[in-house]
Amino acid sequence: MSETAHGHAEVPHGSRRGYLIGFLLSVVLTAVPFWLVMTGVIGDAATVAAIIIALAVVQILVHTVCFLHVNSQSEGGWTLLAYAFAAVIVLIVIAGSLWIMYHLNTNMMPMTSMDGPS
Amino acid sequence: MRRDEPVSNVRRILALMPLLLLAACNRAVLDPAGDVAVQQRDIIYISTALMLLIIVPVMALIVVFAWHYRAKNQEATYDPDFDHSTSLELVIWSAPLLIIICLGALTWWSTHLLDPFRPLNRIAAGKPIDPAVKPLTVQVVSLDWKWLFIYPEQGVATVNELALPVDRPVRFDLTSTNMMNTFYAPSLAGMIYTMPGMRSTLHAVLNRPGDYEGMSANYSGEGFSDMRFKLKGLDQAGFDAWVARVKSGPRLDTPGFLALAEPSEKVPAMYYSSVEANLFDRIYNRCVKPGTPCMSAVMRHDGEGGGHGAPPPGQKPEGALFKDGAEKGTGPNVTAPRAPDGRAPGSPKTDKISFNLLAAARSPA
Amino acid sequence: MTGETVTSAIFGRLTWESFPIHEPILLVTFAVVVLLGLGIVGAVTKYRLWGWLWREWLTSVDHKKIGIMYIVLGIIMLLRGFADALMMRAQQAMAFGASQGYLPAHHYDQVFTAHGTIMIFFVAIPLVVGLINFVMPLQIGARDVAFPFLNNLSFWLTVAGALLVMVSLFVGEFSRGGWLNYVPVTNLQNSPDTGPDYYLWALQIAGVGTTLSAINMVTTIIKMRAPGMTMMKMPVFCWTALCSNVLAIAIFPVLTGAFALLMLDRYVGTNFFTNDLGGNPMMYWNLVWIWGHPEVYVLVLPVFGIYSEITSTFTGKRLFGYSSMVYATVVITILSYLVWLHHFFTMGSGASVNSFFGIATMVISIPTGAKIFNWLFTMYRGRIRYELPMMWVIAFMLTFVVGGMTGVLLAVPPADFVLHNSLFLVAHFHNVIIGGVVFGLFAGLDYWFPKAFGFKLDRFWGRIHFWGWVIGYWVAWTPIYVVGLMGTTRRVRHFDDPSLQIWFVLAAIGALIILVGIAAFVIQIAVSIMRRDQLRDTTGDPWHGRTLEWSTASPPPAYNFAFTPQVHALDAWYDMKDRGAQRPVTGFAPIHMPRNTGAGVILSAMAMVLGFAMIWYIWWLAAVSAVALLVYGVAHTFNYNRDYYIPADEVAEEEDARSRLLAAGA
Amino acid sequence: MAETQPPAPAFYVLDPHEHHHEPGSGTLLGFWIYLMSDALIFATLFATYGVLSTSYAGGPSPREIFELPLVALNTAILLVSSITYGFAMIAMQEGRLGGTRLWLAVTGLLGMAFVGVELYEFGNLIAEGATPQRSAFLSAFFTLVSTHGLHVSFGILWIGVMLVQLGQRGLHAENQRRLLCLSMFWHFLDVVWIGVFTFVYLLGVLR
Ligand code: HEA
Ligand code: HEA
Ligand code: CUA
Ligand SMILES: [Cu+2]
Repeated sequence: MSETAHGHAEVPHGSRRGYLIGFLLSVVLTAVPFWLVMTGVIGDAATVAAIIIALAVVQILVHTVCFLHVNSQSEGGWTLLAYAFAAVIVLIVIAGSLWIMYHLNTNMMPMTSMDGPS
Repeated sequence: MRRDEPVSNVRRILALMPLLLLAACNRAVLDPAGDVAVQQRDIIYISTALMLLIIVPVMALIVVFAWHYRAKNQEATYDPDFDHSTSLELVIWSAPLLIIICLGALTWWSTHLLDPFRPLNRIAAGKPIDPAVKPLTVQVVSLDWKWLFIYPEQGVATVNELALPVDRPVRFDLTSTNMMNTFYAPSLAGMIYTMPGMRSTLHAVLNRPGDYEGMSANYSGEGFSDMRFKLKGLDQAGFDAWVARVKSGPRLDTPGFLALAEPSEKVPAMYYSSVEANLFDRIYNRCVKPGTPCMSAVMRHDGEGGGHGAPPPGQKPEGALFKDGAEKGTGPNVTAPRAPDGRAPGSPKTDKISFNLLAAARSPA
Repeated sequence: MTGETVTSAIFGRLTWESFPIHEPILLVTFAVVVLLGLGIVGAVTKYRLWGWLWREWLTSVDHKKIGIMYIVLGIIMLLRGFADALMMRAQQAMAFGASQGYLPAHHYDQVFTAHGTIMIFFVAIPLVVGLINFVMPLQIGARDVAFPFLNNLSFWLTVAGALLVMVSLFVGEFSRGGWLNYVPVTNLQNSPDTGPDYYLWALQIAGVGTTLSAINMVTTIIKMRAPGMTMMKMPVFCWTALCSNVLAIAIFPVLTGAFALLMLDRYVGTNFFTNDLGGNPMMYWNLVWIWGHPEVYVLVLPVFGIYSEITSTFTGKRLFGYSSMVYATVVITILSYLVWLHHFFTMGSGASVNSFFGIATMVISIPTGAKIFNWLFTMYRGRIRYELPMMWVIAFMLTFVVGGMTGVLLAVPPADFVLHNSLFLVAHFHNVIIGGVVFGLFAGLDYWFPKAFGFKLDRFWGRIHFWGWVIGYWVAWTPIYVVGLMGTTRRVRHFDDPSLQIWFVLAAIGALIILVGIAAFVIQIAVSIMRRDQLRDTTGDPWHGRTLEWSTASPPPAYNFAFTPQVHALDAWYDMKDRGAQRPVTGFAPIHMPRNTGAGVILSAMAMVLGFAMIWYIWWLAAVSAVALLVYGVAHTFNYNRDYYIPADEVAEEEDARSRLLAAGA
Repeated sequence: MAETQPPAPAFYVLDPHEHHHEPGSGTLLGFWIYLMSDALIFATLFATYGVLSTSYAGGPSPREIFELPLVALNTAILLVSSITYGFAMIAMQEGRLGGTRLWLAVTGLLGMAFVGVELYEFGNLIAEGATPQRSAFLSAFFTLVSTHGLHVSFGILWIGVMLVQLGQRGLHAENQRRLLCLSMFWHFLDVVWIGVFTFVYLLGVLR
């Protein structure tokens, strides 16, 4: 731990500019997916889904950098490390559960390939 | 099963003891009567042998070092700065790695080969399957707390007794009415869960005639311990005779099934001469009770985008927060004295047991 | 009619029937507990110790005292857990054929559920957390943990959970759903009783405590290391504590989430894990095992750290392959998060999923193997002193590798298809838990006891304790492996086949041998306390230790170190001794310390009342305690006055006393 | 052993001012780690929602019950509240107590508006019979969204407490630290909401 802890050098700082940039980006990144879904300009649902998921990921990153001030300097990099670790774990929990449950369900639930139409 | 390496220490005997002792007994897992279980047993042997390749030397080294470098032995080298050696580190990481690579390959191959969903490709070592023989289908339902076996081909059903013709491949379709159980006949094949609203599958074959045991391997409440069934391996003639005997029982219809599904324990074997059509499908679609929508229909509806309309199936109790007054019930202490028939008081499940209904179908045997 | 409504509005579903007034065994137990409790209360009152207890212990934010309280909690709960184990062993040794044994299903099912739950959540976790709490800050040269008040709160939340479990013994009943409270057994329609509610509330409250404690420990390790102690100069125990706590932070929220969903099912009537209306019981299994598998490494990693410290101390050598030990720990931490499906291979997820998780599981044996080899080569060319802690290390290594091997066997799906839910599995995990975690905790206890209390534990009784456990373990669990390989399944209270009985009788004898060990342990502590003057250690460094905790007095002063150590090497204290570091004896300054507070006790008591009220459907009490919890919690944040200074002359006095002791000992 | 040892360096930190640990000096990091663990609770809920998201059990489907304009409104409110919290932080950094309190209050009000709209939405759904008890999908939906809503409500309570504490003691170090934690908390809830509106509402309506 660096000895400056008692001052505020380590403290995550935000500048007015940083906040405003983050805000503007977020507005765009929120408006676009809502617009896409509510107007249905793109017919193909899969494409829309891919786009809005991508935009969500970008927006999460924007919030992380501009509002949460995560960067490689704060707390000697531990914040970033914790964030990356948590992101990996979150992904494992969600993707792993979906993967496992998908297989269990397709193997055993009614309305599988062995059972009638669709 | 005999291992002839020199036995270097007590611990190793202890480690091997289970296997050595078992060699003497003729027990299900290590001396099975079904080809699938035999292969699973072999996997146990091969994996254990592979691992002993490293476990035994490690244990020996532990003992040797622990003895040799004891403080009293002033002859032993003392080198307090020996704390790193790249070549040793390499061995340390790579020896287990090698074993795991072999074991991993074995795992990948055997898991796919012995996947319970996969139809058999042989009856026994060296006996490939005859494509003309259709596997015998047995539909298995775990109820609280007994097993129902339906033989669609023969049109009969039994409770707590499963007979199989030897050397004929069997396909089990399994489901459950309420609890999650595990269908397990150690002499036949590995286990598989039975779950409400799910249909699991197990392919197996029995190669040796005889009387075996099966059970639920997954704890499912009060009556679980005695949730066992007899597994009979019969030759074709014996099997036909058995089916004929089963034909002497009553018919299993919807009301009969609903009565059977009520919780009961230690149920003796029961025979049913015939079974209402599609009973198994309705069980696993959770629509045996007249008027309940079947899950497959509901899910098809859902798959098409859902929508209001279908009434909520099932009858679930209300959440506790919405209960007041007498609805809350009481929370008796369980170990209060039991009723003379062995049922726990205040246990709503077991209060409903109707032994009389069950008696009707008791097997004559 | 209305009378009934009024009573149920006041008392929920609590009635006279909820108490075991018909049950002689429980009534006697109850009476004994109450008498013991009254006895203790009476003694404390008589000697006017309440004030002392409250000021010095219950409200203490000193990590050392909290650590000791955790260990006391663990040992008390251990006695309950062991009583349950003996009951099961006796039942299984008796109940063959016509004999039903002495425990009806209703009771037996509660016993194994309570045994597993208590052993994991209220014995193993508190003991591990307690040791980390006591040792880790000393090892990194800190004066306390990062959040001393939170530490106290975490402890009391754990106690609240443990108390709820104990209450279920006498009021109502405990869960019968196995130690993970499996659905559908614990769905509302299958278990409308209080059992699952006791389980859920006890573990939610304790789980919050464990999560907070883990956050606290991780922050402490990151932020409070002594100057010069880089991550790669940190004692291995701290590394394992770090990884274990990181893992705890990564898994406990998932358990909390899963339990919360089950609570919603039971209280609100939602359909997460129900059989109908789209619910999916398999999802509950999935979630609890995301927690459950890493959890066993949460327990075993710090214990690996204990073995590392002990091995290097008693061989008189630096640990072989320090960095490879660290990497192995980190690798195990990450891998353990990728294997949970191996607990339900047989559920039907198919061959590809099964082989992925099977292989991922067995990969863990590579870093674990590396650890075993590192201890082995630490012994190589060492001078091994067989004090009690080192004896445990050897017993551990020999026992654990067998358990590890059976674990890897279970990770091969086709093998698991015949061994899952069998007693072989039960033997596997008792093998790794007893041979790994329990032996390690005893090793740690023998090792650090003199640090905590200033005198060593008695060796004679320690040896009996040791042999009781080691022999007892093998006699008790080898037969269980055997019956498991014969196809005998777990959680069974009655067997048909009389030829199995001999194995269960053997196993029961083994458990009795363990009982001898446990008795010797209790005697060991009593004898040591009585002979404390002979066993006294005045140096603060009775084993010729290598890490910083041995550089301060035993027991350490409240502030741990009068001057924060400056670290230059791994094994910092060994380095200091080696290079003749002099303990400063003048120039003391006031030391900034956190102030004790009763808030942890009070908040936990409120949480416990809330849990009890919810279990018994006493809605008004639940509402009152929830509001009280919130208001008190908020009010607590208005207290800014949370620290004080130990004046310089008090520090000087304490340090001078130590100087005199050292001089007298030299 | 070693004859050629370098001169012994300092083994103790003798100057107490050189290095001392304020209790709680790790607050920000500790709170950050807590947030990571909270993220895992949400991950659990998202995973559950993902698994159960098509289990309508014959009940209503997302397309029938989600009102995107309402969700868009709520998203906008939350987004604006994050920039107003940002302004509060900037005021704090510049040492302006009044500005800090003002922007905090605005943020709190926006938060209340958010919770209000959400309650309105829930009320509508329940009135239509789309209750959490109706299907697994609805159970998962209500639980996920209301867990977020509960967090927001807790944030509002915290803002209220901070307003009082700022009034009592001003912008002293301890309060600044608390405001920083609250800032992380508030923005973290934003991040979670991105997941909610994308995966629950937008993808739900798309399906
Ligand atoms: C402290 C506790 C602990 C520990 C450390 C372990 C360690 C391991 N466990 Fe165990 N396990 C449990 C506690 C533990 N387990 C519990 C409580 C359950 C059951 C819960 C329940 O169902 O109620 C369980 C269940 C369990 C199962 C589920 C079985 C089933 O339900 O059907 C499996 C399957 O893969 C498994 C595997 C392993 C493996 C591979 C390891 C590995 O980590 C072991 C690694 C160690 C070694 C292998 C030994 C040393 C290594 C060497 C000397 C190197 C060379 C060796 C080789 C190359 C093989 N365990
Ligand atoms: C920490 C975990 C732990 C420990 C130590 C033990 C120890 C023992 N356990 Fe068990 N056990 C479990 C965890 C544990 N167990 C779990 C999770 C289950 C599954 C439950 C379920 O099915 O749901 C189970 C189930 C289980 C069964 C049920 C088997 C079945 O399903 O049929 C039985 C049967 O006899 C049994 C027996 C024993 C015995 C005789 C011991 C004895 O060998 C030893 C008794 C131990 C002690 C008395 C003390 C332990 C000491 C310490 C932990 C350290 C102390 C350290 C210090 C003081 C520093 N256990
Ligand atoms: Cu480091 Cu203050
Ligand atoms: Cu596991």
